[in-house]
Amino acid sequence: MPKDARGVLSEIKKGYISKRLKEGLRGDQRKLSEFRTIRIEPNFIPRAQGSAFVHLGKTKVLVGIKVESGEPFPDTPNQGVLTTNVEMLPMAFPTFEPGPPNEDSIEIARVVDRGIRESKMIDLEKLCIEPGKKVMIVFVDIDVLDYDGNLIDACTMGVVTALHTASYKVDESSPETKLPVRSMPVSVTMVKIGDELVCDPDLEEEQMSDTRLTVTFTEDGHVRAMQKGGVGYLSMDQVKKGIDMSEEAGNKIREYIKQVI
Amino acid sequence: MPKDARGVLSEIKKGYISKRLKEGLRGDQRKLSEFRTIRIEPNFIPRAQGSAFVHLGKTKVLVGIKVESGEPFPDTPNQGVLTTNVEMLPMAFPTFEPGPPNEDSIEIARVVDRGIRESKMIDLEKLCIEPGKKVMIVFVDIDVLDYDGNLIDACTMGVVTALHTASYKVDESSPETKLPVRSMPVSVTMVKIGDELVCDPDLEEEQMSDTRLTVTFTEDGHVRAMQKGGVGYLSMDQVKKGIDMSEEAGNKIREYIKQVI
Amino acid sequence: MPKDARGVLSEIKKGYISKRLKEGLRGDQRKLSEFRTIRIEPNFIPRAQGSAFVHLGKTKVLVGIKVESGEPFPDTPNQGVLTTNVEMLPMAFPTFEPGPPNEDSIEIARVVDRGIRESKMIDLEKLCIEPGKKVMIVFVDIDVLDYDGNLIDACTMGVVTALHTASYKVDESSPETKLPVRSMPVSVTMVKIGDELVCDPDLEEEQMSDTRLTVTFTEDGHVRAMQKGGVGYLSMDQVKKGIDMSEEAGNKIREYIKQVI
Amino acid sequence: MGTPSDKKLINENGVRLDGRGDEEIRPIRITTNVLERADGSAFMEWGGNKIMVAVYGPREAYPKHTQDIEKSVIKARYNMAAFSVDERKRPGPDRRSTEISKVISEALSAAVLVEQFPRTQIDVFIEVIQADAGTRIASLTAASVALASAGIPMRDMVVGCSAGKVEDRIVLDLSKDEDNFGQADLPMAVLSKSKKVVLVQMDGDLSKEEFGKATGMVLQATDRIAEIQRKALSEKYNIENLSESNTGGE
Amino acid sequence: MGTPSDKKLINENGVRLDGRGDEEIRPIRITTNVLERADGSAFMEWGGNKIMVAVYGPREAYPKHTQDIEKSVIKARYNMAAFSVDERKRPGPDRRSTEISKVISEALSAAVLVEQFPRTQIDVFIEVIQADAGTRIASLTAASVALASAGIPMRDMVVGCSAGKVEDRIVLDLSKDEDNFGQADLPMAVLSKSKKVVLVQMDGDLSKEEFGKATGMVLQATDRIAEIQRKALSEKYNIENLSESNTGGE
Amino acid sequence: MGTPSDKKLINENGVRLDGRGDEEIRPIRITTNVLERADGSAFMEWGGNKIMVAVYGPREAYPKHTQDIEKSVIKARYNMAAFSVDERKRPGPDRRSTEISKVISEALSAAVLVEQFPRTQIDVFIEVIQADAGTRIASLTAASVALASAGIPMRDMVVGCSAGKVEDRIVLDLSKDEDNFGQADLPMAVLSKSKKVVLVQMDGDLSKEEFGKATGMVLQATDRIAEIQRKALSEKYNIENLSESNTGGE
Repeated sequence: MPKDARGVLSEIKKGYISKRLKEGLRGDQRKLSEFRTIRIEPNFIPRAQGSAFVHLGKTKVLVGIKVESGEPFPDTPNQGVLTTNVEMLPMAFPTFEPGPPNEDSIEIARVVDRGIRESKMIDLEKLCIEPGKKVMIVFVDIDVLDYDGNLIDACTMGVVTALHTASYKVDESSPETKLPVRSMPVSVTMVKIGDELVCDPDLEEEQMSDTRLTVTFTEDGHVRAMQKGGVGYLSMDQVKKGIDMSEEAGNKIREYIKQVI
Repeated sequence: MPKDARGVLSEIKKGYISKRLKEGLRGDQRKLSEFRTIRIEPNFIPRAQGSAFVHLGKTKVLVGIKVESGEPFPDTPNQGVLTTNVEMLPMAFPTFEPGPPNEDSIEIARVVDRGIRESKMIDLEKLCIEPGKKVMIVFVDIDVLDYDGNLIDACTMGVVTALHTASYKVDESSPETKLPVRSMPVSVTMVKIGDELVCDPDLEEEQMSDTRLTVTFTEDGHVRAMQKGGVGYLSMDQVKKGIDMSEEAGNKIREYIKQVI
Repeated sequence: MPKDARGVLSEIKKGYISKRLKEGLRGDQRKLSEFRTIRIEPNFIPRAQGSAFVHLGKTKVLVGIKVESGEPFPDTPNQGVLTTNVEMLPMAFPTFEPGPPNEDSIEIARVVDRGIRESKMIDLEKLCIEPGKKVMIVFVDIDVLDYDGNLIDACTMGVVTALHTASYKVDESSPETKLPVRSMPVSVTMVKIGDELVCDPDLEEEQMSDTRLTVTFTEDGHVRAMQKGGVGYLSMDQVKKGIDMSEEAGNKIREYIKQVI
Repeated sequence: MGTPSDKKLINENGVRLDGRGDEEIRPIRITTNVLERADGSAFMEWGGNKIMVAVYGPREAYPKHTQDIEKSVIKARYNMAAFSVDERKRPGPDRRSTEISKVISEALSAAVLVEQFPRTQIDVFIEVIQADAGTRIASLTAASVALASAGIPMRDMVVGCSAGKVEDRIVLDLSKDEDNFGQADLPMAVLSKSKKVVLVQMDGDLSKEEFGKATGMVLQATDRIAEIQRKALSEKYNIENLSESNTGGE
Repeated sequence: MGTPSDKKLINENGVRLDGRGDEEIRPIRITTNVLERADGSAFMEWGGNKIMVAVYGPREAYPKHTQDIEKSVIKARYNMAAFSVDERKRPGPDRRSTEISKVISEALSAAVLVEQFPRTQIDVFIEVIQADAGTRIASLTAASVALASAGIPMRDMVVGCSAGKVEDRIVLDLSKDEDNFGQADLPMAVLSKSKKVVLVQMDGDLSKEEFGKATGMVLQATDRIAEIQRKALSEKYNIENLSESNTGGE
Repeated sequence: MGTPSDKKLINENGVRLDGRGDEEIRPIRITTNVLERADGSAFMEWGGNKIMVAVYGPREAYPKHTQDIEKSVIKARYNMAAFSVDERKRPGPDRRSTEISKVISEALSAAVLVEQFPRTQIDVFIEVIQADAGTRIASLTAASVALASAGIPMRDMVVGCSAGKVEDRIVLDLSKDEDNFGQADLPMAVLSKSKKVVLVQMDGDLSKEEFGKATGMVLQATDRIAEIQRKALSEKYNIENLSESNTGGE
């Protein structure tokens, strides 16, 4: 949860949420591992090489992919480049401010990027045009339009959808090619409230919690990225339970994405 | 008018200026379409490739032109480049602050640039040395030294004078060449006070007004650029009247510039 | 002395220091031209091409040298490049702040750089690989870790030691070469307290003074760089006396450096 | 205007390349209250333009020295998404967006009853999601709807359109090619009822007669566009709207 | 994790390139109170890593809007010296160091009794002088010592280690080559006694079983490293220590 | 100093390239009160240097934490116009101008009766319009005149000159070529009457004897330059002055 969105919750509300959780019930009747309604619209921006508009509950993010030619990094001359940027637009929340990415949006971008990258989702070697000289650069840009919690998962599912539907041209005269993708990572984020982990926290749940855990799985059941956030802690058992929960919840998300792409 | 120069005027003075205007008289006896005394000194900076020191009433701006070789923009490989920058130096007004250009100086620079550019004043194709590789870049830099209103017109007349007197070398060993100019745009800026438009507002008149209109004409009587500024509005009739006034006033300025170059 | 370290000294302490100085004694019993204990550890960072950890009394600075290939400046196509940067780390003093170099660290870096550069210490022409295209760039980076006065001299002696012990490779496959150095400049900084100049001021002495003088000598007894700092003044006689003092003190430092390299 | 070129903008039948008549504007669709957090919002599609606008305020102006003791300060921020244009745009403001933010802020200030909220600011955040010529006018027109949807009192709506010159013909609402290769572009916005001009910019080459013709065409068009604004404000938002508009896009 | 490559990380005898056993960590040395000005400090060598940490505070939080009325705010700043890595690094924060500063700040916040110092901040300045894989965990482990040496009350020490996967084997404390060319990296830090997890990040490819094995190995290692922390805090700093450690380096 | 080179700086008759004697300074012209808004101003031509200086203050120091409760803070800002040098300079401060601003601020602080205006700042804005070697000394000398023209009480004027070494000769007031290709440059400024040194910098190669000779020459020159300062302050500004000086320039 971005820092400046903290502490908005009243004590009364906190008590109510806490009490309900002990009964296994969340504010909106969801089960602990249940996500809010997901709706993803691919190709929302026809002019981009790939795109997706994600509604995760009331959270809304927009992912756009641009694929352009450029130079490879010196230490990976045979590979294309992936770069991920998150803009927490000031329109998304009353206290978000314009300006360069702050530590919150940098962390989100890096966790999302890590999940995509470590899943070897994009076959970067296929994006090499001329070794050491010219490769394709995949720019993943994410606009956060409306903030009601769990940006990491909203962004990841948007990026995965957009990449799966993306195609590009090496230059004006080249034929259009599908972006070479080969896996479907899904991230699942949980927060700890009391001693319980709940998946896909909304803003209120994020405000209730001081500990966050994100796990990114690929379809082979392997963990590809993890990130604990927040000033609290988790027991080792909770971490492992979190991994189990995230695998289960993630598989459902993956099924949904497969339907829309 | 730069924002931070607003509101300095006393109500008494405002009333006085307003009353006189209704009688068709401005504070300094000027007619509504009349400019203050203009004095332009070309070649003030011999080391620059072109330059002009402009006195417009008590407003003073200094224009310097540097012409250097560089790369063209990818979409115009056969054309030289024109770039315009305005520095509202902190010496020019008590509330001007050092730092990168703010929205006021950016607007001024862009309106001045648009007038020059849309008048096709510089034959940019003649500034191409090697298509796609090497062209001449015309750097127009403007120092605002002393601010007493109407920076747009002071800057435009300085740039036009400096460009008309500029010459450059492609490199050290090349012969000196006149910059290829082919028109003489002039901008005229008016502000609305009450229901009247007055040309070449001084600082007090800018402080009286919340609506500004700039029209840039070439000698063929065509409009090349326009910009309305300020939080007020104009009737369509006022816009058209402004165009007529600006053509008349602009022709006089053009005559003056022809004398000094 | 960095500005924000000013005025921390109590009036009582100031009076005491002043009184002792009139008796020719400094707070720590040093003579006016005497430096604090110097300890320099070369090669503190094996991964850098040259390095030195300097303890000057309680002041600690760490110098690291990186030598990388790059392009020469257009006006010196046959010469390598020397660049010097000082980071006054926030760990070094309670009021130092993170961020880009401020005017204090810029001044220190430039005075240190000037002493090295004007002493022709590095034979920059030997660092030219391919004229106009490829030269070696010597990056001198200095971390100020702990601040107790006289950063200029601590930095200079660290840079001189690090450069004298540095070696580099043109590229991965090249043999390791000693950096071509040919002189041993030493800077000596003094501050004026009352009417006396004292060498190697500690923090308290810097806080007592409003005038600083730095002189950089090479072993041939020639002055290579000077810098007066602070809002106070010096008589011409004091300047000359300062030059004499600095030559004497500097020779001792040079002897020490010769021992450690 | 762009570079002179041999690009044909009128086809052999004397019609604009996208088949529109000279006074025909591209399809416009506006949906209100599409965002949860904002006090008001609007999603605008105008031709291929897709623009999201959110309004927050009136709220205390910050930093304090920006407060106006007599009125609310309108702070519009026009921003282009990195993926909104053909070549990826580096995030953050540039000189063009700074100027556009300024002229939009000024145009809206003339419409809002700013005197009612001294010492406050009203933030108008504009995100251009896909750009297709005429974004500043589309943004301003959408911003006016978003302000109204936030319940902010206005003396009048702001509505705009651009005219231009293409192969010596005056036409309305330039397409991307017409903007890039045409002879003049004249974006203008007025107060909906009184037709007072709150934004006008021009670049290119227009005789005074052509200017008169172009502005006349814009004024007529604003009546049609104002009707679309009114309709958007009278519809209740429902999530399918946004969805349909998207799938129907392009 | 880095690029897949043919780089061998296990030699013909089935041993890691630097000769370490799978559960063997590199030599660690910690010296406290090495700086004059800081309220507490620690110099850490861990393999080829050299890291200086200074602590200032608790002191009034600044700027004021960052104050928390209920507790002290831990502000760790992880910074790499320009000369700390193979290719010279431009000074100043980048995205990687911003993220690391954040996770270190959060991990330390779980250990310090922040409730005792409302409205204050505790600055933890970390300077990586030489980087050799595992700097974030080494920094965090050293920072915990520096906080203790500053006399700041803590519920427990923070201690960490990383595990990873190299040629399909789970090993502790990746070396630079293992980090660059291995299959997974799992840095983790816990509260020393309770083993509560305060930092965990992972990238690469681990099955759930591998994850279990890796975290088990880390937990064991933290006991050994915690012992080194305790020893460092019980020694009185003497200037020769730092010197020896340096001359003994590499 | 610049690169060693074969560039001849003394001609066959043993004279400097611009014909000046070793102790001859370039023509100096100072005009006061040339700006309308500033509290004081001066326009200085020194050889090919053209420098505008404006003074504002004393005014309340801002931001507040920069206030000195005992005195006024002098904030000089030395800035080079983009067109002032051979190759266009990017606008904004760089490391060189930051250092020069600092030493000029300090030199002026020694002259102004800063104790009379606690908690205030005095801004000295310096714009180098055309640069031709020796700009820092010319700026400082002009700034002193601008301060006096603003009526700011001073214990003494600041006046400076530079000396240098060219083909092993000590000469005054280096030209651009002498600065670029000479052996040493020694800019120095003193309080006009007391000859106290308020600025001295040096780079190049000087023996102690050469240093003594150079500073002696500078001290003598400052008397002549101080006379020009006094004359400028006694003349009433009239607009023709500036004009003449310009048309007469170069």
